[in-house]
Order: sequence, then structure tokens, then C-alpha cells
Amino acid sequence: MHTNNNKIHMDIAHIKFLFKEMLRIRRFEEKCAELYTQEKIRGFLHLYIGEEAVAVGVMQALMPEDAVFGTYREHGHAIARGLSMDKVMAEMFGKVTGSSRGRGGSMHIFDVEKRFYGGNAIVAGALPLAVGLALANKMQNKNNVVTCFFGEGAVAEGEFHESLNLAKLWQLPILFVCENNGYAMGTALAISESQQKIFRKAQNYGLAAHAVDGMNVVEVESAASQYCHSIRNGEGPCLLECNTYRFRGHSMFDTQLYRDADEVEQWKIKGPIKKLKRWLEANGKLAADELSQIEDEVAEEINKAVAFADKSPFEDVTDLHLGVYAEETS
Amino acid sequence: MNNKQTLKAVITRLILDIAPEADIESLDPREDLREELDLDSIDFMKLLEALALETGITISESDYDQVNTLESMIAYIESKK
Amino acid sequence: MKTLTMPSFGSDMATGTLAQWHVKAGDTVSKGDIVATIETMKGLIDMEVFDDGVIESLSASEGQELDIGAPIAQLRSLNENDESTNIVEKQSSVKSEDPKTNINTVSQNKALPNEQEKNTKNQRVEADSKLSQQNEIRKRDKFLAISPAARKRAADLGVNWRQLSHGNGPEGAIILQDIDDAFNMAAESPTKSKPTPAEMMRQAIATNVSRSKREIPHYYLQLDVLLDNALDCLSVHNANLSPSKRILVNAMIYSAIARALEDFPAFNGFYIDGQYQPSETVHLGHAISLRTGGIMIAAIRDAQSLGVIELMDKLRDQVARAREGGLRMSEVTQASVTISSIGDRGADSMQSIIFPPQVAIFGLGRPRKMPWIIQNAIVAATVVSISLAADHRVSDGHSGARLLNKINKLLQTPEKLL
Amino acid sequence: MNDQQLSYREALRLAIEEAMNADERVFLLGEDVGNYGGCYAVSKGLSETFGPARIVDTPLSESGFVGAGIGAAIGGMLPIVEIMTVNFSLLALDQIVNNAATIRHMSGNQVSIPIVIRMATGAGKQLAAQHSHSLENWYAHVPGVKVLAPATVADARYMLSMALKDPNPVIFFEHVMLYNESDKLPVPEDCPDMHSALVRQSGNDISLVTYGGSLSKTLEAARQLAQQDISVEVIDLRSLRPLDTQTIFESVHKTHRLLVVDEGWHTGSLAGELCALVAENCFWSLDAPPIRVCSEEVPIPYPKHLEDAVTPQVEKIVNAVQGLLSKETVS
Repeated sequence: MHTNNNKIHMDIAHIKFLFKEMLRIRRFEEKCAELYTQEKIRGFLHLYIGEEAVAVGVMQALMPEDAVFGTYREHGHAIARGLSMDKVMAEMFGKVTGSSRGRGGSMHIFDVEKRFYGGNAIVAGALPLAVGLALANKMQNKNNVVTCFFGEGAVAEGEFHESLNLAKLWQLPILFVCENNGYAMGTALAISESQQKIFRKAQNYGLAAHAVDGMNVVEVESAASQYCHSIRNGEGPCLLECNTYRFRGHSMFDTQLYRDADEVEQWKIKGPIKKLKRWLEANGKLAADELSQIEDEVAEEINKAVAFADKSPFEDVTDLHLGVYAEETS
Repeated sequence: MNNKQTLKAVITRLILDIAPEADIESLDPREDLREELDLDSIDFMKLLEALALETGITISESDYDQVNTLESMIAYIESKK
Repeated sequence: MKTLTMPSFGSDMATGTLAQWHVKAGDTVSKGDIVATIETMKGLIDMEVFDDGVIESLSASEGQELDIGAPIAQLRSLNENDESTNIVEKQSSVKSEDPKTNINTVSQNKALPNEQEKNTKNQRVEADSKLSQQNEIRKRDKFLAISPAARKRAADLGVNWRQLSHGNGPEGAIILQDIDDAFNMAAESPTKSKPTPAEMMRQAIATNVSRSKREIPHYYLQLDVLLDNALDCLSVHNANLSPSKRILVNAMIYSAIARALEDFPAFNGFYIDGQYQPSETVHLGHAISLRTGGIMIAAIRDAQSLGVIELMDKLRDQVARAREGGLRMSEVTQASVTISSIGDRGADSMQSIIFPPQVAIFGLGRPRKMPWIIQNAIVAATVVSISLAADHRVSDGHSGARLLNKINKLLQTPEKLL
Repeated sequence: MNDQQLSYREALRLAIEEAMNADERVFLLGEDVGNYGGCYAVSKGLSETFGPARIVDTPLSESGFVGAGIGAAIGGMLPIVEIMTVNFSLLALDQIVNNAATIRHMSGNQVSIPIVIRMATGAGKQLAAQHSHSLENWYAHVPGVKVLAPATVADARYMLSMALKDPNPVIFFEHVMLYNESDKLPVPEDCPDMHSALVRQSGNDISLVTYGGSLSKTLEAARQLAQQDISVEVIDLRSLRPLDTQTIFESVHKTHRLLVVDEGWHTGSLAGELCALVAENCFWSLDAPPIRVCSEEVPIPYPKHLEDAVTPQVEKIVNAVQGLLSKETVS
């Protein structure tokens, strides 16, 4: 993928890469659902199924040194950012080999080497942190982008407004990515926000902002790349609103009384993976055997992760106090 | 102070070391020393040890019955001097 | 073959009701299809299947409530030996896994929830009844408040604070100052003089022996033992030793007793709260008479493993220290059996009173010359009377007699004891 | 120049200035810390010295700028965040408790958050209930943060410097009545390690344990009690988390009595925690129940006579000690 005069030219190899990345997330989340019903994964589990294009698209625009703040629906963010499935799965099994030594679980995956500063279980809780990290980068003249994912539910929190204001006030190198999937748990956007176009709220704070089809990975990637490009040029913070949809409940214990089934079906037809697969096949770029080969590779990566997580040990109870304070670390 | 009196003084002092509350003055020199002063066998051995160090005379086990009273003890030591 | 089980949709969900089947035996299904609807406390949730295959059989009926993980259907996957799909089955689930040290073990070793509730319920019943008893007791005798520090100081100084009518603390509570005052007052006032150590010891001995007499069913045995072999052996040994190195015959007798006791556990141990606990080793208590009156029992530890020479050294050392008040607490309290000797100027024989919680005590008379029959001829012999008083709850005369004979036998071969 | 005086606020400013000169990564952010010079004038003049890029005035968005401070610490900076008073910190509790205190442990020790969050605290200026809270114990309850309460000019000067070198998030409480206090120019030796308590005055009859704004009242009570030959030991906690329990226990083992003076409300107070610790660890040394002088359980009222009636005062401390020693005063 190369960007010149910020018009994105995509070659087929890159599009297949995007397809496989989304498929890796999709199959990973399906396996998590299965493991949850067998009580292998506990606590809360929020699946990213349906929103894969957002994470995969945005991550293409980021450099290794850029930072990412996820949400509690963060498996897609983590995998698209390049965290190993082994570590993510082990974290959900609560094992010490997990990305956070098993202490955080599905909603708190950390990997500082990948500059992945975790999910956050407090809605909008990470927005001020992202602003702060961008402030630190600016003060240390590091020309990196901080990317902060959040759902449209977060815009109702004061921290959203405080953070966007601070970001623009201090011209910080930060890309806000709003995954607008229409529902904050059971609350449809229409019954919680007077202004339902989230990017308009950002424009009011002076941020460059617009909305894209969150189901179109190519469109998401090109929009994210353009914004990162302008941010790296010092043109200040931006907000990208991705209109998307989650095909599963808010979490595993969700009877989805708040929406009707055919709305879900409508969105499934426009699903990000189905859409790209249709395009590739229509252009003769994805033969059946190549597809099943991709599926097998993905299945193998996932089964290896499950096996790794299953046989990993738990953290020893005697290490419980390590890491509460800096001096007690070994 | 002839030899007998010095020996009596020595023995009296050694006894008092072992049994400070012993009533030496009213002791009849011919009465059984251990009976009168309630010295048990361990005390008696400590006394003989002290006497051996002080007088150079070691009283063997077989001679125990020759030193039962203060008077006989003095006579025995004098005879060995 | 793969078993479909009742799925869990949340950790707070113990069971699920199979509201409706969307498939029947023989139907082919593919991964992600909805095969049933599950009724949960939050409402209906669709259950998907995670593999392609053919429904072999349904084992749960509609409306049936089942535990999480209970089998509800059998699925024959398309290629029967498809390893990858049932990798999950082989691994045990997090809950049932039994890792050595993990956060789960902290919860696993607690009793199962319902047992735990049962325990706490009947604990609560017991606690209530105990509480009411305590209230009864408290009503009966006047409750006297005392501060923890005062209670500790009273114990240290041996002041019986229960005799104080009231204290200077809040609501008459007894505090440190009251204990110090009581202690000092007792020391100064001539009339109610503080008991001298000797008087306190006499009091202690009095309470001890009367309790022993009251509680322990004593039986008594006595045996005269020929001492000449032992005396001859000792005179050879002591011949050219300085007095302080010489071995007393008592040490020889103590050693014989200690070794004999190894084979008679019922005479060497502790009887506490209706239970007899034999001692693995012989801590031989021996009574030391103090010149200022009273006796102290010092224990020679592991006496059965000491040679006579070693035992004599310990004896000499303990007697000297006892008379200077230097015995260690452990030496005074740890005897598992006791010997009381009248000494070479005392009575011919002596019967003693057992020191609780021990279960036996030996009494040695004074070695004495007397006529003795050896092979039908009368000879002059030196003899000592060894008496045994023992606790009939633990042993009986027959084994006591065999013990005395064992001691006698050992004393006839004294060189073995050296 | 040895009689030169230094105020509590100037001591804080010196510590900040010294840290900012020594390390580029140190910067101050908070409401009115720049142009206004700080609501308690702690940062007066710093904006001229270091410029608005390092003395950052923030909008009234406590959760926003405290969270930003925490994020900057994650990003490698050494921020000092000033929250005007503990009363406004309630809006930032989520960022402090769920992010600053938690992320190191929850991330499996990957993320470090070296930040100092300063706040004014306490009553005494007739600011009424919403501006007079003493909530130090809310923060001292949370594992993952350290909590300090300097009561003297020397401690303000050097405990802040130590806090700025500590790799953990530190909550730094400055009692409002202390800013105007002044003392001779302190030297580092005046200030032991920030984690340890300090016996300000030794005594034998009773241990008075206190911190921050209550120290001066406690020392005055000790002075009055000395005239009735009651020998009082005064311990200044200085660190509320971790607590220097060794110093406290040694004192109680000696005096057999404990009185804690704490401006928080009785219920759930730090004083309650201290009494529990002493009851558990010094039970057999106690000759009287451990007791507390705390604030009455009412919102702090505006009028002076009521504010004084609610908060710990010297007379209350003296009466409590006398009651405990059951020595009727002569008067």
C-alpha cells in the first residue's frame, strides 16, 4: 500500500492482506464465543464481529511508534495492531502468559512493546489518557500519532468533550476513532444524543472530522491514512467516525431486546468481510482453494492460541502483590 | 595455733563454703558430720575435693568411714601429713 | 462424534432451559447456525453451533432445565476424524482444571457453597447457645473489667487481680497502676507479708501433691536390690579419681531405671485430660532438696541414652545450679518420670507421690547392709530398696513388678551401664 | 542569612522549580497555575520562568486534565498536576483510582505512571461544606498510590522533592491553613525519608498520632498537658500510605495509650484504621481503649463558631487525654 498525493492506490496483494486480517479477527471472536459457552473464558466478553473493517483499516495508517488506546470491545484492535493471538487468548484464560499476566482479562489487554495501552472498562475512560500521551509526544518532539478508539456511547460522557477541547486547544497529534455501531449496550443513539452525527460534535471543537462507511475497509484505511498524514504535518487532532454495526449482542449475556432481528440481517448483508470477498471473487482475484487455504491458516493460528492458553499456568498467588508499586516488582 | 586448730579452721571454712547456713559452732566434733549438717553425698564429695586442694591429702572411698566426724577427719589428715 | 452442551452466557448463570429446538435428528447444520433458543433469567438467547455436521440425536426436550455443560445433543461432524474441531473437548475446562498454584485454588479449597452455608448456619446456632451460657456465668459472678496491659503485668508479678475490689480506670476498671499498687502494698506491709519464696514453694508443693493424691489411683510396689556388684564396679572406677570426678551409686541406679523404662512406655509419659500420652524419650526427673527447705525436681533429658559417667556429671551440675536458683525453666517442667532418693542417711525405704501429669515415681531407700541368702548361704550384702508408685489408670502391678525386676537385672551387670 | 524565613507555599514552589530545572520532563498543569499564579499562589512566577509550555493552565475539566496528566506520565513525562482542592478532585476520582492506581498492576507491570497530584485539603477558612472536606483517607484506601501529608515547611520543601523522584503515582495533600505558616530556611537533613513517621515530641503517658493540619493543634495540646505533668508523645504520620506502623506500635508499647487526631469524619476515618491496627498489634500493651478526636459527623458549616465546634480543636484533644488518664484536672 503506498500513498502519493494522498490518493490511495491499493494493490491486490494488500487487499487480500486486509481480507485475511478481518477474517483472523472474525474467526478469533467466533472461537471466543464458543470457549465462553464452555466456561473457558469468564467475566465479560464483548465481540468485535461486524466491526472488523474499522480496526483493520485504521491500523494500516499507523507506524510502530504510534500509540493505540482500545475499548473493552478490543480484541479486533489488539489483533489488528499485531498482538499475538497466543497472548490475547491466554489473557482471557486468565493465564500468567497472557498479555497482562492474566490480571486484566478481555477488557484490559496491554502490550507496551506494540504501544497498545489497553482496553478500558470505563466508557470514555481512556480519552484523557490518549490526550495526555499526545501531549507528552508533543512536548518531547516525537512526531507520533496517538489513536484512541471509542464507541458512540462515549460521546455522552463529559470526558469526551473535555478531551476534544484539550486536544484542539493544545493542537495535539491525536486521531479519535469513533466506532458508531448504533447502540450503547441497549440504548440506541437516537434516544441518547440530540446531535447524532458524532463528527459534527468534533467539528464544533475545531477538529478535522468526517464520517465513513465503517463496513468498507478500504474507505476506512484511506480516510485514516489521510488524517494521520495531516496529524504528522502538525495540523492538529482529527476525528474519524466509522458507521458500523455489531452482529452480536453487547456482551455474551444479552437478549438483544432493544433491536429487531431483521435489522441485524440487513447489516450482515453489508458485512465487511462478505463485501470484500464478493469484490475479490467478482474480479477473479480469490479462487476457492486459495480461500480455503486462508481459512485453514487462520484456523491453525487460532487453535495454536487456544492450546497455548489452555496449557499455560496461572499466576502464582504469592505474586499477587507484585506490581502494585514500582519497588515491589520482582 | 597448733596444727589441730588450723586444720579445724580450714575444714570449718570449707564446710561453710558448701553449706553457708550450717551451724558449725554448736557442732559436736564427735557427732556424724553429714548427719548434723545435713550434707548429702554430693556436698560431701565437694568437701573432700576442697580438702584435697587445700591440704594435698586425697581421702579415698575406702577411708570414708574414718572421716565421719570432725575430730576423726582432723586426726586422719594430721596422720597423713 | 461431538456433544453439544448447555451453553453458559455469563458467570452468574448456573442453569438454562431449552425453550425451543430449531433442528431435529438428521438435519445438516453449518458453523454459526442457530440450533436452539435458551431461556435465561434475562430472557431468550439463541444458541449457535460451532461446527459443520449432522445432528445425530437430541437428548434434551423442550422446556427442560439443565445445568451448564449438561449434554443436550450429539453432532456427527462431516469428516468423522476431524481432529481440529474437537481439540477443545480434550482440554479440561478452566473450572475443572486443577493447576498446582493458581488463583482458583484459593477458592477451590473452600467447602462447596451450600456446605459452607450449612456450616455457618449450625455454627451460628452453637455460637448463640454458648453466648447465652456466658451471659449466665457473667451474671453470676461480678464482671471485673481489667485492661490487657494490667492483665499481663498481673501475670508477670504474680498478683491475683481478681481479689481487687475495683480499679482506678473508667467504671472502676483495673489498670496498670492498680496492679503496681497492689504489688508494692503487698511487699511493704509487715502484717500481710508477701509470702517468702520458700512459703510460696511449700504452697505449690501442697496443692500439687494433694491434687495428685485426689486424682491419681496409686498402686505401690517395692523390691530390695543387691548393690554389691555395682559398688565393687564403682570402687574400681573411682579408685584413682579426685573426689569431684567420683561416681555415686545413685547415678548407677538412675541409669538402670532410665534404660529399663525404654521397654515400659506405660510408666514414662503424661496423663492429660483423660488421655495418656507415652513419652518417646525418658526425661528423668530427680528430686533435689534445697538447703532452705523444699525440693525441686530437675529433669535429665534423654537419660536412657546417657552413660553413667555422663549422667553423674548432669546430676552434679543440676544439684549445684538448683541450690543457686539457676535451673532453667525447661529443666524444671519437662520430667516424664521421677526418682526420689532418701539419700544414704535416710530411711530404709520410701514410697512417693506421683507428680501429675506423670504416671509413675520411684523411691530409693538408703543403701544398707543386711543378711542375704546366696545359694542357701547367708552372706553380708549391701542392699537398696527401690519402690515404684504408678497410676492404675495406665498400668498394673504385674507390669510394674516386671519393670522392677528389669532394673534389678541391669544393676547386676553394672559395667554395661558405664 | 540563617534567620531567613520560608513560607510553606514558597517551600513547595522551591521544590517544583528545582525539579523543573533539573529535568525537562517535569511540568506543571492545573487550573490557574500559570497566569493567575496558582489559587494558593504556590506557582506564582513560574510561568514567567518556564513559559506556558511547561506551566500549563487547563480548562475546568478535572477528569480531562488529570487523565491527561496520567497519560503524559505513561508517555514518559514527569507531570505535576495541581487540583485546586480535594473537593474538586471528586470529579477526577475515576482517572486516579481506575487508571493511575490500577494500570501498572493490571497491565502485568508493563506501564509506569510517575505522577504527583497535589491538592489543598481541610477546613478552617469558613468556606462551608463543599470547600472544606478532609478526604485524605479516600485515597489512602487505594493500593497503587502513595499518599503524603506534609505538616511543616521543611517537609513541604523536601517531601515534594522526594515525591517527584518516586516512580509511583503520589497524592500530595497540603492543608489550607498551612500555606501561610513560615519557618527558618530548611535543609535536607531536617526531612527524613517521606515514608516514615516522625516523633515530634517524645513522652511516656500517651501517644498522640496525627498529620497535616492537625499537628500544630496536637503540639499545643501536648504543651498544655505537660503543665499538668502528663507526658505526651506526639507522632506526625507524614505518610498516610504506606503507614509507618513500626513507629506507631513502638510508641504505644511504651505509653500504653493512643489518641488519634484526624480532621476527617469519624466513620471510615484514617483514625479508625490506626485504632484497628493498634488493637490488633498492641493489644497486650493497651491500658486504655484507643480513641479518636475527629470531625463531628455533619457537613462543615460556614460560621466560625460552628466550624470550630465541628473540627478537632486543642481543648477537645486536652479533654480527651484527661478523660483517658482519668486524672481530674485541678481547675
